[in-house]
Parts: sequence; structure tokens; C-alpha cells
Amino acid sequence: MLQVEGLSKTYNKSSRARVRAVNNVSFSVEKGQIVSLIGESGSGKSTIGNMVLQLTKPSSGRILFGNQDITRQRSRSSLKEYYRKVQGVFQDPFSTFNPIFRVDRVFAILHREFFPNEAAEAWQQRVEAALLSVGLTPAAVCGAYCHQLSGGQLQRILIARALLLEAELLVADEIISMLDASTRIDVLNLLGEMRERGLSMMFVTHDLSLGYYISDRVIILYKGVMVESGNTQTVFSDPQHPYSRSLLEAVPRLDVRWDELPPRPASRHEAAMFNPDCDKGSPRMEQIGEDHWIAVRDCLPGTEL
Amino acid sequence: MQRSKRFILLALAALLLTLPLAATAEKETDFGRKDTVYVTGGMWSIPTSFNPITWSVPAGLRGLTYESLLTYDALSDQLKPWLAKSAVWQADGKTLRVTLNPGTTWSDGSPLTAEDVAFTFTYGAWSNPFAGYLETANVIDDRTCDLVFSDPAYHSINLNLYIWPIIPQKIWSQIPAEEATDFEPSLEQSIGSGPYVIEGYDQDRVVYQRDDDWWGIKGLERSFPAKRVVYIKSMANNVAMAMLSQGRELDMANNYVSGLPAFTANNPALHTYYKGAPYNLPDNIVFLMPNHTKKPFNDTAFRRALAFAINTDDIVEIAYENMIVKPENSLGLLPHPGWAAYNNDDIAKNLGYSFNQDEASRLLDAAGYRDTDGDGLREYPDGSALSFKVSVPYGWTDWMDALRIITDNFREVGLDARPDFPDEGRYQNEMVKGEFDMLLNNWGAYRSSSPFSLYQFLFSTYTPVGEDEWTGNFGRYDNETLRNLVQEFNRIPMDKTQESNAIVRQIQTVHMQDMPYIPLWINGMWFVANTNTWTNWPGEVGSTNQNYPSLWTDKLQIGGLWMLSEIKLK
Amino acid sequence: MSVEVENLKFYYRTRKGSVKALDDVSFSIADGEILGIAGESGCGKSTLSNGLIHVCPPMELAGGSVRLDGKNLPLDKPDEMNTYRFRNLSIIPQYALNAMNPTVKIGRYVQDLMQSRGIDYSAIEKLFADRLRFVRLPEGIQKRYPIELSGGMKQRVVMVISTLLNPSLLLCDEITSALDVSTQKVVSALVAAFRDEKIVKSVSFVTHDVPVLYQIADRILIMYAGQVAEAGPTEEIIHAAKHPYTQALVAAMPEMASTYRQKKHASIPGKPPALLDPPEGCRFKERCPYRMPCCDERPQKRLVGNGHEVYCWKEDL
Amino acid sequence: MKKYISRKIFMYLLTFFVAISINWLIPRMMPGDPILNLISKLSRQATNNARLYAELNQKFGMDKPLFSQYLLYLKNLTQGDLGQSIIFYPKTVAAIVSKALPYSLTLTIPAILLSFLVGNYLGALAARKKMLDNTVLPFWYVLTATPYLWLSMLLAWLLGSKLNLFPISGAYSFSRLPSATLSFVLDYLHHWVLPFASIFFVQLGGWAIGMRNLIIYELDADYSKYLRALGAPDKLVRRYAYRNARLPQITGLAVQLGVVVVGAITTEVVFGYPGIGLILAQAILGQDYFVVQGAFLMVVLCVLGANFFIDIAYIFIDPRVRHSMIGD
Amino acid sequence: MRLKDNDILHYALRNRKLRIGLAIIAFFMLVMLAGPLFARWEARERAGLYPSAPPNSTNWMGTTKMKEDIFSQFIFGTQSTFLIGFLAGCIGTTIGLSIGFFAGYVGGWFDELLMMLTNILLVIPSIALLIILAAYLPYRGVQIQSVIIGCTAWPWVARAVRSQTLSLKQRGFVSLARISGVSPLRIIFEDIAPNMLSYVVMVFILQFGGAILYAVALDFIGLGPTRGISLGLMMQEAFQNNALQVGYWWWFIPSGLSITLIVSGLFFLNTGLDEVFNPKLRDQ
Repeated sequence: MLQVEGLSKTYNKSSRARVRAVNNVSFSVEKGQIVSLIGESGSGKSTIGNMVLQLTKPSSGRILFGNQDITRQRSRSSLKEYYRKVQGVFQDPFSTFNPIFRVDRVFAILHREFFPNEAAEAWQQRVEAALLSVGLTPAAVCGAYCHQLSGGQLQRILIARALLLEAELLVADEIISMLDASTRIDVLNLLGEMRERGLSMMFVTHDLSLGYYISDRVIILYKGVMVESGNTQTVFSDPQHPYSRSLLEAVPRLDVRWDELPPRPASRHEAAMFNPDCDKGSPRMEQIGEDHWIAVRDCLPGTEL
Repeated sequence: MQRSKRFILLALAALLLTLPLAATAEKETDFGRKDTVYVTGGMWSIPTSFNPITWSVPAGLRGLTYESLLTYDALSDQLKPWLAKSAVWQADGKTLRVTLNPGTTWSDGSPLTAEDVAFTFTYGAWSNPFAGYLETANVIDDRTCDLVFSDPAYHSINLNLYIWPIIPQKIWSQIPAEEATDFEPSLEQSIGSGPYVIEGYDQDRVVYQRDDDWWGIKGLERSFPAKRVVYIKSMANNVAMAMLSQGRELDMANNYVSGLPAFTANNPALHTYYKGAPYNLPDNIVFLMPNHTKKPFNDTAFRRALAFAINTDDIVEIAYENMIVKPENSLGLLPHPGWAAYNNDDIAKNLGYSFNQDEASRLLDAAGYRDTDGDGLREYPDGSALSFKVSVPYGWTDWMDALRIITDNFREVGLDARPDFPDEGRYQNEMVKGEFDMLLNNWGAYRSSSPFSLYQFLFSTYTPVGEDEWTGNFGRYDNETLRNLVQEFNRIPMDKTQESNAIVRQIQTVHMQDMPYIPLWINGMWFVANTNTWTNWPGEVGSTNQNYPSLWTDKLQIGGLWMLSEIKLK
Repeated sequence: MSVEVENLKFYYRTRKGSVKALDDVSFSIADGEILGIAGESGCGKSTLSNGLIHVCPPMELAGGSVRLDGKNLPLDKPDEMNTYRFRNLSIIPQYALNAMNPTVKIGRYVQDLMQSRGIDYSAIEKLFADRLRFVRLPEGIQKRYPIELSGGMKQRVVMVISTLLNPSLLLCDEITSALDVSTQKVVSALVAAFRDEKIVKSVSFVTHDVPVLYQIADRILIMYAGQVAEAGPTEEIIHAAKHPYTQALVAAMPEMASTYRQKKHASIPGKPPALLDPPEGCRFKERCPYRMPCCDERPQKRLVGNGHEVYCWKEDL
Repeated sequence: MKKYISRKIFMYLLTFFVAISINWLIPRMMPGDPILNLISKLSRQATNNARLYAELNQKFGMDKPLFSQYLLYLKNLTQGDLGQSIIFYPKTVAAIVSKALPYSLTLTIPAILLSFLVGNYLGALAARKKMLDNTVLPFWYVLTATPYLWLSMLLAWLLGSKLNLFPISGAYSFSRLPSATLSFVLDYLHHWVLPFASIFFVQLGGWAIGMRNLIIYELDADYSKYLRALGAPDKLVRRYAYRNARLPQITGLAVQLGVVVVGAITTEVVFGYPGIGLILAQAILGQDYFVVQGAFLMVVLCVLGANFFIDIAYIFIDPRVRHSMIGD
Repeated sequence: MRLKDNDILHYALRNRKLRIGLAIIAFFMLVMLAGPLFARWEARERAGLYPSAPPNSTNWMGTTKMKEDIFSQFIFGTQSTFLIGFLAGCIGTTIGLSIGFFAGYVGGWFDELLMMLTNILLVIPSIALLIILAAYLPYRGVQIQSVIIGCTAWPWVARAVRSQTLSLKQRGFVSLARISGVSPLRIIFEDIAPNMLSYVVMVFILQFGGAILYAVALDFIGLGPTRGISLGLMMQEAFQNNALQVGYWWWFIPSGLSITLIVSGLFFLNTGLDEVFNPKLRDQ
């Protein structure tokens, strides 16, 4: 459904210094699939999310949605068409709502922008239905200001918003990182339910355990480069790239302590591995198993660093 | 670190303080208080060029450093010898024989001779007052020079005899005539013949130092008590007043000082020419100039009505706080002995005007300017709206105040007049191009040896709109007869007052009947002195110093020089 | 016991009344122990760290006492507390990345700090360098400005400075929450190493991240709405929690053991009470599946094992 | 760093270029003919005005098409030729302006720098105690809200003419000509006090308020909290806060340079202080194109220069700025 | 700014600086609005019996040298001074806001260009620019004066607004509006602008005060309105007529004092608002 091909983003930090935030990233999201983009800060994961949402313009590469390259079409009508199908939820629920307006303004905007012909009552009914389906009581949230609601409630409102549009793809950018431990799992579970209703998702997170919990496929990013990707189970149980391995080892778990982790067998692909610290050449993904890919380098040893 | 930084900053500040010193002299100067007379008022801008034959000479240069042939006593109306012992018209009526006083020298000690005089009046074209009608200048001997005119304009020539400075030939002959006004003589090149030489100057002052070898000490038997004269650039009104009252660094001011009557009352050290109102001697006349090329000013009845509408007493009493004299009649002549012969009161009485708003209204009504739409303001006879503005330059506060009174008067007789205060540039621009409605002006109407200067200013030229008028007929009043009369006036020798008055009477008759320009009030020769250091300033009573108290440019020659030589140390 | 906290109360004074951010909390930390303090936002765990180090308006001490190495801390007298701060108890603050003055070099900073505390810098200079080496910071860091360091390096510098005088108690306030997983591990391990090297005697490690506590804490204290819910040895709290809140909290943690499709984790319904006017009795009662009438009274501390305390009325613990 | 500085230089050059272009453009877009103005002053003496008009018009390049006037203007500028004054004819603008500049500089630079130092110090001092702050703050506000000229007049009236403590006109006594002697310097300073004070005090209020606000922010910053947490005495906390609060104030200094020009102009007029401001005021009323332009140019040049200096100095003062440039 | 939030209102009501500022401004507003009811003469009418008369029962604040009623001048002068401040403040704030918004929101070369312009104008001393503009204008009224002051005062507003816009642009609600298909103009005016309202109000107040001071300086060096009256002109006329030297304090004091009071009142208001909106600065 969504295909990202060779996506790159370079920021001009100053006239000479350039930052490659995203470097030649390709992946796809199929219908009803949750794909996690996992990485630490500076990995470019949010930039990819923003580019898919067309909030940031890619420097190069293509983003195909339904076989149409959406980076080529920038007219407002086509953009609007796109946003009917692709929607997003952002990290900080409290800043996603304009503090001076009531939260249900987001629905009013949808009504105005996408369904101007729909009668007010019919729309109101749809809004309430959507709120109910994300587990919110319409009466409790409509008319409230965002500081009167919890982060979990706010994120659900945004998911309800995507439902109203009958969006096909949801870009969820760190949507639970600012929620409390006791409620974040709720939102995560809601994402799971949405998947069952056929909604595809790009789940952007720095938290490996969340990615493991919810996603079908994972993409591990480091400094803007995909280092490993594939089926969630496969990648998490048998990481090959040294970076993914060290990342997995650092995750605090509730079943085993860091110093009690069983040693992993050595990586089988070490020699060919792409070193993201090398800025020469561009990485290429090579398949090493059924739906398991790692980055390999094109530049030869000795030409880098 | 904090402390060191502060130190650096302070050091920087200290360093900067010494900056202006770097460019200046090494010798310490501190004029003794009793050696110096400090004056202000005549110098309006920073001293620019010490070239005596440009228009922007620093005050004092012509008079103190460069001398004219004669001087003119503006109080008693007498030409007095200065460089020249005499300047006498020869029998042919075309030759003026100038005889120099014995012993005239330049400040470098070299003699000032008839050669210099001849050179001065033949040098250059537009920096020479006689250009165009001086035929030749014949040097008869070391002391004598004949100026031969093709067309003897007696009154103009007379004026320039006491105004125009004699310049040293040896310096100026090196300067091509077309560059004459660009020439900036250095202090070494500033060789004059006068009692003072330029000692130094800065942005806001010029210091003249007495030349103790001045030829006039013997030649004129005259000396100057002050070792130095410091001309201070005109300062803000309040500063002038404060400095005058202190008398610490200011002895005399030749500028208009608002609030002076109230101030002198509390400061016994302050001295004015008259003890009470009008405080100042009359010096020049301010005219209201309508633009004759515009409606309704081309209507004589309208202009005459305006003349009746203005309350000149209010101007004198309110705007000027009674610091000036009231005009005797409506002729617009100065109450000045040199002009007294021409003060034809009968003409003023029969044809002139006085403040009478009923008469103004009557005239306006009669001419058809009536309020037809009932808004309290008069319209043109054809019913269209009538309004106009009257301009004076912004910042001339006394004039601005006077103008407010005038426009109020106009409104009182139902005329929609607005005061307009453009900046000086626009004022002059509109004036020269004839684009104004009405304005106030006094440029050529100053105290002189003959009212010819006044009539030359007002009536000697006519320039159609589209060309620039420079002399004084800014309103483009077109009256050829009058122009010829003025020229005729100029061709009658100075002493034949009866003949000339016959012509002046004709001029005045036309003036009063037609009222092309309306005389308003007589500006004072602003003068106030502090007597703490120097005394015997000119005054109506109790002073032996009976001289015209002005140090403005070209007024030293009509009294200022004499005044300076007669003040006394307290 | 190096730290004994008894009935400690910190309130925030606001216009509408006192917010009882920390309300009657008692616990102790043994010598050489890392006590993990966990809870959701607003449970009072950060108030505890901040209050111990510096009570300043609008926060005020509303009661209770803290004994450090047997001496009562003068919490209500900020000036007297100054003698204890840094020497006896110290903090690695939540904002460690911004804790250094950006315009002062690190060496200079420590020098100024020591001077202001009346400590001879030269005496401590070598120790400082040793400690910097101990946390694997490169040489010459003293001559650099904080801005020239990476986030992880700044964090370590602050850790070194905070522990330079070998305090008895080190308060770590959410020091891992802003960090990436890999740095998180390094930093937590360093805290443990400080304890192991006897640089600090005992540690209070405050975080909302329960899995991190499982990795390094000896004991864990679970807080809820300004009060202690449960405290006990790490293993017991994580795998054999007694308090319903602790159980629910641990159960809500996604972990690397199961996925959504395999096992759906459950959340805790409802939200914590407002601390401006907290309910009588057990503060968890509104959300508790086992609610009983007696929950309207405040539960007493119950010992359910070796050093395992629970504040709950439920009988079959 | 080189990159940064060259970028800055480029920006400043561009700014300067824009400034001089505006300077050239404005008078030419306005109605009025400056040459006429000049001649009308001259008409009281000379006779052949029409010829003179043509001559001067040519001399000032007014008869050429606009674009070549502009080129001529730029060409003359590069040679330091700012034209010739009209009201001070035949003085060149460069001569007039360069004579006046030192007076303005010695008045404004110490006034800015000293008010900066003292204002910062007093602002920081007041911010430490609520009581002191509340009593002193209104005073700062009134100071900074006082028009320069109003304060100048009050000072001149009270200290000058009433108490007779200081002279109120000129840069040094009228009884002197400048010389490099102590007595002259003292005399100069004596005259300098009042104009200096009127700029100094108005500026002082602004700095004190700025410093107070910044200090309050800095005292709330994380690094201040950390210092307190480590038991550092208030003295050190405040010292650090002051140290950091000073940095934005220095940027403010650059902005104030442009503002202080106002003070300088009106103060110079009140005290007849022979600086650029006085020249400018005179040239305006006399509609002297060239002097107005020259004075404007000088003011712009000084402000740009000072800004540039502060920009560069900032690199050395603030490690944050320096660090952000290492990437370049 | 959440007006709903009674915190704001609460602090606003008990903030002393805000109250002082409001009181001063309210007083002058009263002078300006109710004053004309009591002003028996026009500003330039020669109304008094005596020139330069001290305050008396007819001329409550005395008269000028021209017998003008100073009370009337004060009323109408306050009016035009407020008008200048208000208009110039509006113009400066509006230009600054628009440029700041668009530069910040649109970004790219558009931003670079606008900011280059802004930075250039920022370092060119605006008073000098004002002076040459004013000097060459053929006619100067209160409105024109406001326009030229407003037109030179905006750069720092633009710069500040731009950086605020940049930071607001990063906020989630802008992204949300964008993926809701809202047009950029709507985003700027509906989402970004209201969030800067408090900031804009403060900027406006500062511009207001600054414009008054600039206008006074212009009035003083002879570039004031060519007709009408303003507090600056009153001060200048008093100065030119030696009011202080001669002892006509009633002519000299009201104008200067009022200007100082109005501007400091505005500054008080500004700081008061700052403290109200900014919890960090609040009095404990």
C-alpha cells in the first residue's frame, strides 16, 4: 500500500555543514500491517514519519501510495485527497491540541475541510460513534480543553479522528512515549484493535519493547540508515547487525537482568555489515533470511572512516 | 575577570575622551575674561569658509577682518570714512572718486592701495556687486581710484560702498575669477585690513584677535578695547537666555529671545537698547505677499480688504511681547532717519489702511465675496469655495506666532485661511517658483541708506510663473510703470531727495492703491547685553555709545564696529 | 540504616489550597543499598528527591523527619541544609543535561563550587581527575565547556560532580528517562558502580521506568498518589507483588517476552486522584478491583516478608 | 569561524549598501529642489542666479539621468567624497562630518558603555531582594520613559542655570581654543558632564530593567537549581546568573546603539554640543541634502561598525556561539 | 492565553505593576476622552486674558505666550500623542507580525529574504531613517508621522515574531492542522496567531511607548506635525519660548511630565502583563 523507495533527507545546518537525517531508506507497509520504525534519537525515524505525512519534503527518493508518487504532487486538492487516506498521531498530545480551543475543534475542522456537505447532526453522530469506538465517552471529552483531559484520552481522540476519515494508513509517531505507564498500554492495545479493522500503521518508537509488542515488521534505524529489518519475531530473536544486537541487549527487561543475559552466537554477517558511521557510499539492504534484511556496504573496507 | 573588563571599558572611555584633542593645537589658550567680548546672534551656522566674498561668510569676517570703503551710521544716517577718506561723485555723474585714508595696510603689514580697490571691483563676475555697470576702475595714484560707471545706479552703489569688502589683490589675483566663491582661504591666506584677525574657530565659534598694528589706530584714531571678540553660533533660545543671565561667557546677543521682557525685569545686569517696550530698535519690515497669479489675490479689492483685516497691534503685543515698535503708518517704511524724507504720511492717510475689520468686511462684501452657503465663511462671487494658506518656514517661532494671529484675523472676517509651516526648503522653493498662496517675507526690507533697497526688493523685477524669481517680487506683481519708477529712483543722486521723493510718492501711491504687498510689522534689531564685564553698550539713554547695536553680517559696517570700539570694561 | 524517612510530608502551596504531593511517607535505605522508587507521574517521587535536597516555595515541609547517618536533617531550614548538601547528600537531577553553566569551563566550575563551599580545590583536583577517568571520560575535559560535550558525557560529568564528596545518600531523579536505551544502560550501571566502589553509601533511584529498577535496584518502593503503596526486595516486587496497584503496574509493562497477539496486557482503568483534595483512606481505592468498605480508612503498613511492606487492606496477600 | 566572520562581513556590507542606497534614494523621491534652495540663500547678494543655478546643478550632478547620478554617488563615496554642503557651502560634507564625529563619539560611547555597566550592576543588585526590587523598579521605569530632551532641559535648567554648577552650551569654554593641556581636558569634561548625564540616566533605566528581568530568568534556570542543590551559597549562584545574563545584554547593546542616536541628536541640540546630531538637525531645517546624507551615513557607519564589533566580540565571550561555529 | 483560565485573571487583578500601569493609562484615556467636554477652547485659540498667565480660574493650567489655554492644549495634545503612539504601534506591530509570521511559517528562501531585509533595517538606526524620511516629506500630519514611525519600527517585532512562529510551528497542533488539509493562511491566523496574542499585546504596548518617544524627538528637532498640537510640540514650544528660564513652569511641566508618565505607564503595563502571562516572573 505504502512504498518508500530510496528516501533521503539532508538538512542544511549551515551553508557547509549538512546533516543526513535520512539516508536511502526503502520499505513498504502492507494493508493491515503495523510496521515499527525503531531507533534512538537522531536515527531519523520521526523525519521519515513526517515525510510520509508530507510535513517535510524529502531531498530525494519516492513515496508511493497506491502506486502514486505523492512527493510529485503538491497541489492542495491532491494533498487533501492524500490526507483522507493517510493520517497521523503525534508524540505530545498536549501540544497537538491548540490550548486555546476545545478539543472537539479537531472534528469541526475535519467537517469543514473534508465533509462540508454533511449535515451537522449526521456529522455529530458520526463523531460520537467514533469516540465510542476508541473507548471514550463523547459527553466527557466534547467541550473540554486539552489540559482538562489525560494524555491517553487525547491520543484516543486523535485516533478517532483518523477513524472518521476512514483513513487507510496511520503514522503513529511516538504516540505513547509521554503517557503514563498505566494508560499507555491502553493506547497500544487500541492500535492493535485498529489493525484488526484493517488500518495499516507506521509505528515510530524508540522503545523496543513497544515495537516488539505491537508490530508485524520492524525496521531498525541508526543515524538515518536502515541497519536491519524484517519480521518482528525474526529480528528480535536473531538480530544480526551489531547495532541491533547492542540495542537489544540494552533494553531493560522484566524477566532477565542485563548481566544475566545469555550470550548470543556471533553474527554471521559481520564482514559485510554496513557501518553507518561511514559517510561514503550508500547502504543497501541484503536479504539474509525469510523476511530478514540487513544493511551491507557498497564501499570497500579501507575506503571509509 | 569582571574587574578587568570594567577596567578595559573605562580605559576605552578615557581614550575616547581625548579623541577630539588629537586634531588641535598644542598651545594652551584661555582668554582672560576681561580681554574678551563674547557675542552671539549673527552666526547661524558653523563657520564654513573664510572667504569674504561668498554669501555664507562667518559673522564678523566682513567688518572685523575685511573692511569696506565707508561705514554707514544707521542711527544718524551718515556715511562715515573708513578705509576711504571719501568717495565723491565727479561732475560727470558717472565717475566715483575714491580716496583712501593714509596708512592703510593689510594685516601682514603690506600697504593697502588703490590697486586693491580697483581689483576688488573688477574681479570676477557674479561675486562682484558692480558687475554689469562698472565700466572701468582707474587707479589715479596710490591713494586714489576712479570708478567709472556706464549706468550710475547711485543708490545701489551707495549701498555697496559700505557693505562690500576690499580684498587683497596679491591673494585673489591667484584665484581664477570663476572659482572665486569656491576658494577657501587658509588662516594664513586670510589677510584682511581690519582691526581683528581670525585667531581660530571651531564648529560653534569664531575667535577674532585684535590686530595691535591695525592701521586705523592712527588712521582713524580709533581703537578697540577688547583683545578678542568671540562669535558664538546662535544657540537654543533658552541656552542663550541662561548664558546671558549668567554673563559668564556671553556679553551680548543679537538674537530674538522669547520672554525677554519678563526676564530683564528680574535681571538688572541685562541691558536692552530701550529700557522698556519696545526694547529694540527697528530693523526690517515683514510683508505679507499674496500670489498675484492666483485667485483671489489678483483682485485688488480683495488684497485691500486683507490689509484692513489684520490686527498688527496684536502681533506686536502678543507675538512679540511688545519687543518691537508699532508702525507709524501703513507705508511700510522703517522709522529711520535715512528714510524719513520719504515718509509721506499724507499718502498713507488718504490711501493706506488701518486695522478695521468692519471695513474689511465691507470691502469684501462690495467685491462680491459673501457667505452664500451660510457656513460662516465667504465664497467667491461665483459661489465656489474660497480658501487659502499662508506660509512661513517651520521653526521661525516668532513668525509662526504672528502668522497664527494673522490667519485668525482672516477667519474673523470670514475668510478660510490656514497657517502653513513648511520647512524652510519648501518655503523657499515655493516662493522662488511662485507656487504659494500667500507668505511672509522680509528679505530685502532692511535698514539701509535709502528706501531704494526696499523698493528694489519689492518692485524692481517681474518674472512670469515658470521662471524663478530671486529678487523679491515673489508674488509676480506685474506693473511695468512701477518697475521703471524704481529704476528711475536709482538713477537720481543720493542727495537729491526732493527729486527722488517725487518718484517715491508715485511708487507709494501705486503701492497703497494696489496693495500688491502688505506691510505687517517692523522686526526689531534684537539686542540684549550683560553689563557684568563690559558696559557702555548702546542704549537710548545713559550711554555714550550711540551706535547701531548689531553684529550681524554686513551690519558691523552700519554700527557694529563703532559699537565694539566704544564699549568699556567695567 | 543510613537513611530513615519518617512520616515525611511535602505540600505545594497553591492558590486553591495545599497540594499534598508527598503525604506521610516513611521508608529507610540501608548502607550500600540502591532503593528504587517508582510510580507514575504525579505520585510524588520527584517531590521526594527535590524536597530532600532543597525545600523552597511553593513547596513546604508539612511534617516528618529524615535521619541521615543518625542525624536529623534540618529540612525546614534551607541555610542549615547547605552544610549537608553535597557533602552528605547529593543529587543527580532530572535536568542533568542542562545542569552545568554553559559559559563556565568544567574545571573552573568545580573550582568555584569548591571555593564557595570552603574546600581547597587543589586537594580535590586529583580525585576529580580520577573520577572522570572512572566514568570513562577522556582527559582534558576540565578545560572544556559543557556545550562541547555530548549528552552522555554531560550526564557523566554531572554524576562525577554530584558524588565528588562521597555523599552518604545519592538521589537520582529520573536520570534515565531522557536517555536512549544504550546510554540508559551505561548510566544505570554507573550508579551501581558508584555504590560498589563505596563512593556513595546508599542510593535513592527515582524513575517511572520499572524495568530499569529491576536491573539495578536492591529494593523497590512503589508510590501512588503521594503515598507508599508497597516496598520490598526487587525480585518480590516485580514477580510477587502484593499490592493491587503494583500488580497492575507491572502487568501493564510491555516486555520483550510476549506480543500483542500472544498476550494482551491490561491497563489500570481510571486515573489517579487529585492531590489537592485526596480521598480519605486508601488512595487507590477508586481504581482498585478489590475495593472493600474498609478501604475508606487509611491502610496500615503490613510486613509480608523480609523487608516487604504493603499498605493494603486486602487479606489474602 | 572564518566562514562565520566572512558571512557576517558580507551581511554588514550588504546592509551598508542598502543603507547608502536608501540614503541616496529618499531625497530624490521627495519634492523640492535643493539647488534652488541654495541659490535663494545666495540671492541676497549675487546677481546672476540663473547661471549659478545651472552651474551648481551640474556640479552636484543633478542634471544627469537618475541612474548615472547613482553611479556618480557611489563612485564619489568610494573616494570619501560625500559631496558639498549647501548651507555650509563651500565646506565639504566630509570635512563637516569628520569634525563633528569625535564630539558625538566621546559623548555617546562612554554614555552607552558606562550606563551598560552601571545599569547591569544596579539591576542585578536590585533583583536579589524583592523589597529593593519593588522600590527601585518604578524609578528605572520612569528613567527609561523620560524623553532625552526633557531630561536634558531639566538638567540644564537645574544644574546649569539655577545652581550654576555646569556650563550648558558647547563642548568647551568659549574662552578657549582646543589644546592638548590638562586644563583644557578638565574644561572639556566639565562641559561634557550634563549632556553625558542626560543620555546616561535614560539608558541606565533600560539596562537595569533588562538585567533585572534576565537575572530573574537565569536564577530560575536549571544550572542555578543545580548549584543550589549542591549547597553553593547564594553569592555564587548570583554570580553565575549575572555572568550569563550579561550575554544577552551585550546583544542588547548592539541594538541600543541605534537607539542612542536619538538621545544624542536631541541632547546635542539642547546643549548646542557640536556633534553629528546638531549638524543633522541644522541640515534638516536647511534642507541640505548632502549634509543630511553625510550625517546619516556616518551614523549608520558607526552603528554598523559597533554592531560588527559586538558580533565578533560575542564569539569570544560566549562559548555557546563559538561552539555552534565549530561545525562550520 | 487562556482567558478562561482564572489564574490569569487572578494574577492580573493582583499584579501591582499592571494596576499602576492601567491606572496611569486610564487616567490619560480619561483626559483624552472626557477632557474635550471641559476644554473650552481650541488648542490654538488665543483664549486667555493674559499671555503667559499662571494657572487661574479661567485657564486652569495657565496660558502660553500666545494666550493659548494650556489645559486645552494638554487635552488635545494628549489626544494626538496617543493617536500617534496608537497608530504607529498598530502599523509597526502589524507589519512586524505579518513579516514575522510569513517568514517563520513559509520558511525557505522567502524567509531568508525577509530576514535579510529585517536584519538590514534592524541595524540601520531607525531614527536616522525617520529623520531623513520626515525631512523630505512636504507635509507632516499626525497620521504621516505615525506612518513613518510605524514603518521604521517593525524589524525587531518581525524578528521576535518569526522566532515565536518557528517554535509554534514545531508544535503538534500546527502539524495536525496541516494534515487536516487546513490552508497555510488559516493556520497562521487561526492556530498560530491566537497563541501569540499575549505576546502581540506586549509588543504592541512597547511599540506604543517607543513611538511616543520617537515622535517627541521628531517634534523637537522640528520634524513634528506641521499643524495641530501634540505633547511633543507643547514641550518644544515651551522650550523655544524659554518657559523654564523665565519661570513659566505651568507651560513646561505638563507636557514633559505627561509624556514620561504615559510611557512609563505603558512600560509598567507591559511588565505587569509579562508577569501575569509568565509564571516564572510572578510574585510569590
